Amino acid sequence: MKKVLTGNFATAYGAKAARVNVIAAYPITPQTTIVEMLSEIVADGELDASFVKVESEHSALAACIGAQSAGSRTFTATSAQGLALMHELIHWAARARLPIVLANVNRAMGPGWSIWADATDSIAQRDTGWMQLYCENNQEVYDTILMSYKIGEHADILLPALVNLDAFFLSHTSQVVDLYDQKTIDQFLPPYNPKIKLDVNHPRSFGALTSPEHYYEFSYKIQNAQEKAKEIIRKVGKEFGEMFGREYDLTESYRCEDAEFILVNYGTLAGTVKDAVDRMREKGIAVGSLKIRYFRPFPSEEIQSVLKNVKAVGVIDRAISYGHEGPFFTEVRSNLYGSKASLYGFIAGLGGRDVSIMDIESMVDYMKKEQPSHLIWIGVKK
Amino acid sequence: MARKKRADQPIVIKGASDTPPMAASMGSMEWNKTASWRSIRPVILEEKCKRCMICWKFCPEPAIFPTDPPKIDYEYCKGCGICIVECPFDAIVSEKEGK
Amino acid sequence: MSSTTESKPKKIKLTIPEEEIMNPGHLACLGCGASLAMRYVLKGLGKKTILSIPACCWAVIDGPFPYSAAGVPVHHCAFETAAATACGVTHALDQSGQDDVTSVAWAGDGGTFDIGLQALSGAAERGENMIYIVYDNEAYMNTGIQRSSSTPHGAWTTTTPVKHYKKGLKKNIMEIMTAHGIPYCATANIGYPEDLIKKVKKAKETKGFRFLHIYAPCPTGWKHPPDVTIKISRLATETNVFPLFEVEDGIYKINKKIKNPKPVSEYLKIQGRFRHLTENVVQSIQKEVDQRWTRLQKMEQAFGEKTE
Amino acid sequence: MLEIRFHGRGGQGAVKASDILAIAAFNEGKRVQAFPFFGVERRGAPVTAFTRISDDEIRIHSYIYEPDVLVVLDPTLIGAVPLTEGLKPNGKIIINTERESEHFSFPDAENPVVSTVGCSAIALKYGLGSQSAPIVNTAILGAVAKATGLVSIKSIMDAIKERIPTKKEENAAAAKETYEFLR
Repeated sequence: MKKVLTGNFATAYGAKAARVNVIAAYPITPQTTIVEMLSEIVADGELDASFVKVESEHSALAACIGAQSAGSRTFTATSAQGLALMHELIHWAARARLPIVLANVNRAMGPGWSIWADATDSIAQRDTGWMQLYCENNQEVYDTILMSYKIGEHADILLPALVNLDAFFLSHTSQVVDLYDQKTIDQFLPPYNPKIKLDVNHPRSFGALTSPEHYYEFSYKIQNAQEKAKEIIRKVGKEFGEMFGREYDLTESYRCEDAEFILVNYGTLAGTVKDAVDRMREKGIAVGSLKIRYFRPFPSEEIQSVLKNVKAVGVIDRAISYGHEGPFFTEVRSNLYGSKASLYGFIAGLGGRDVSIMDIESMVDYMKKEQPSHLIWIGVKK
Repeated sequence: MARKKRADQPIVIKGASDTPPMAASMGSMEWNKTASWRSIRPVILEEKCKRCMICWKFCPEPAIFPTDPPKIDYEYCKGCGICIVECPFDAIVSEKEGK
Repeated sequence: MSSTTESKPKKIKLTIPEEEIMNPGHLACLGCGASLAMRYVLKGLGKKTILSIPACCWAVIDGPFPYSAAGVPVHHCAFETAAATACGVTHALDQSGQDDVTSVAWAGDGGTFDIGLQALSGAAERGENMIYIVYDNEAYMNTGIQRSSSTPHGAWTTTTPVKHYKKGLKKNIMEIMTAHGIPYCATANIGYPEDLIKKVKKAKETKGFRFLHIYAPCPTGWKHPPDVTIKISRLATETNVFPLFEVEDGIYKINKKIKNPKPVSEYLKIQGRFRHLTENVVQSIQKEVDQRWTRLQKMEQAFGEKTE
Repeated sequence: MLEIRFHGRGGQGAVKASDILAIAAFNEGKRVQAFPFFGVERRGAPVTAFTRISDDEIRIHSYIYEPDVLVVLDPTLIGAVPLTEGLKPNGKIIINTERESEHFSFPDAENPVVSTVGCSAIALKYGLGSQSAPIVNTAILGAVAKATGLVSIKSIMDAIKERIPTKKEENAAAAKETYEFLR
């Protein structure tokens, strides 16, 4: 059934469709309407779940960790400051190998107070062991939440997923979303049934003091799971396509086959870049777009195969690693080591600054005229 | 009282292949014979003991069996001496270990 | 030692449940009050219990991976999350229909009075169906004896060294928790195991958020010989330093009224952490103890069970 | 793709109007996108909202810089905000006002087609809002349907009933009346 939904409502419907058992969340702009909608869905009995209205984001994720450890499928959602407050438990959830799904509305960090789009909040969670991905539109948000449970709960993966959607550009933007039949969803995503959990019939401790003799192997296993996740993401993305008609992968390339210039991007910028690509193609410029869905695990193979023979690659980051450059740019460059492509790192749209088609055209213009550079600020007022 | 057979050996984990995904325990601490912590050894004087079981009640390990007479589990007794102090009948005495 | 079964004399009556759930081999220091507290609490709760334990001595006492001494499922959780984690466990139990299993947060005073207070208050206010137990050894013992807001006036710790011993009062956690209007709130002391277990059982039978404040000496941190742990525990109640009382649906009840309370100095003098105190300070501590005791009695008079 | 920009004041329901227009077009089989100007909405402060309508998938996630249609819920905004900025040549402007369209001139815009309708009075007639703050967001959508031909009045009325929680019929009737008012 198709509905016009904001990204936040698509998120809530995604959690509902995944039949989560326990939701623990705390309101924060611009995530708030997710928790409002879920409260309604639970209160109306449309979803048989416990909604724990905790007193902080920290407790939100802690409650999810407790519930998931005891065998529940859990969901939470937050944004920026809330995600930062969760940080300690972000690590915890991954090391405890709990396939929690967290929807993060990408928002800039204060001060000054900002409620607008910026991916620096989620990038800061890079090294936690979570799968981390960015959505382009509301349909993808809904689909991704469903797939994230399936991928995370796979016996070889057991990792949580941070599903990111841009503040306002998705959270508060209404778009058409195809909501699927629950019976088919249930076939795709069976109930969560972990092999080991808190169980009075099999008393175990979880997360005990771990000496250097063992900690290292746990870290090794998380990395293995991340590597393996690439394969499972592709597999589940295909299966999803077969069942629901929309296929997903770690990346998505658009008009890249014969492109001289490729713009690498993520989040809602992907859509705008595609429109810009079409416009530039009409003018005879051979441009393509490579959208990166997964930041972790990072799709090295795809990056290499799509980009290695291109004349110039520009990476658009709506985030910055201060003292260095755009975080996606760093990743792309390291994966293109030895390639002859000229590399350009663009910073754009921080703190919700709009990135227009004209801005994107100006990037390709820059790549045509200027020497490669790792840090080019688009639209900064100097 | 019925006691299950206690683990004598620590669990051996070879490496990643037999490590669970997360730090989930695989056995109790009973392999850890804390007798080695002991510098004094409580000894129950059977003739003085009135079987009140206060020693058993206050043992933090627990390393005293509530039998007739109560019996100290010297594999685990750390020698804290609570039983010696708490015995109302002075029926537990302290001996130096390793003499 | 042999694993044989020995006969128990028929005439002997045990005053607390015989079944041991906690296993020996654990890593508590000699004479540890916290290990006794766990032993008693599990006797009261039984095996159908899931513990959420944040950073505290028990994070170590239970044993390192791949071991666990508790004998029930233990969920080690982040320092400030005992209440939130246990509340998550509660909801999962609820969702899977396991209503005979008790979810318990088991935290030290640091994780309760200090860093975990927000999550504790939140869970209490929401009325989560769980038991929160603080075993109180009055400082951060696991990190090596630093003051917490539970450290009493006069005490030495490594962050309140002798000349700068703790000056303020111990935070009154029971008043904070009773102010939440929760159905059951009680103090207990490892020196009185029968009373302690009775309260644990009462908490288990009560629905909603329940709070137990258990006094648990630390020989290492309090600088006393390990063999006097129980003696000190009893003195704490006999001097009114740690009165035993419970608040059930707002009704106060003092469980042990000491006819002639011993002077606080008797309690202080056997602990190295108070050794430096001058007579003047001891007197002011006595005054504070008396004031709190009077206040508690007045609470009982005002909000106790009506006798007529 | 057609791009519509709504201008109103906080409390008048411009954001809701952009949403309802999108729903109406969606119900006619179009692809749509609706979003507010991302800010902190405060009663009385100028508010902007956007609707995109297309036969193809809408991929862009950026503000509307060159709208085809402007919808002005409050005539006092004219001159107060750069209303016609980027308006396409021959773009349409629909204004809630009792005055005739000849009364308005937009020197910055190229051949704008201006339509006016007194939505406030119509809204009040149907009990929508108060004398000092009539709620005109639903009423003006009838005029938008007529002036632009983007969607049918029936779709507008259905979308209003779908999206407005109370006084569904009154809101729909107000839209119908502005639709019929415009020629």
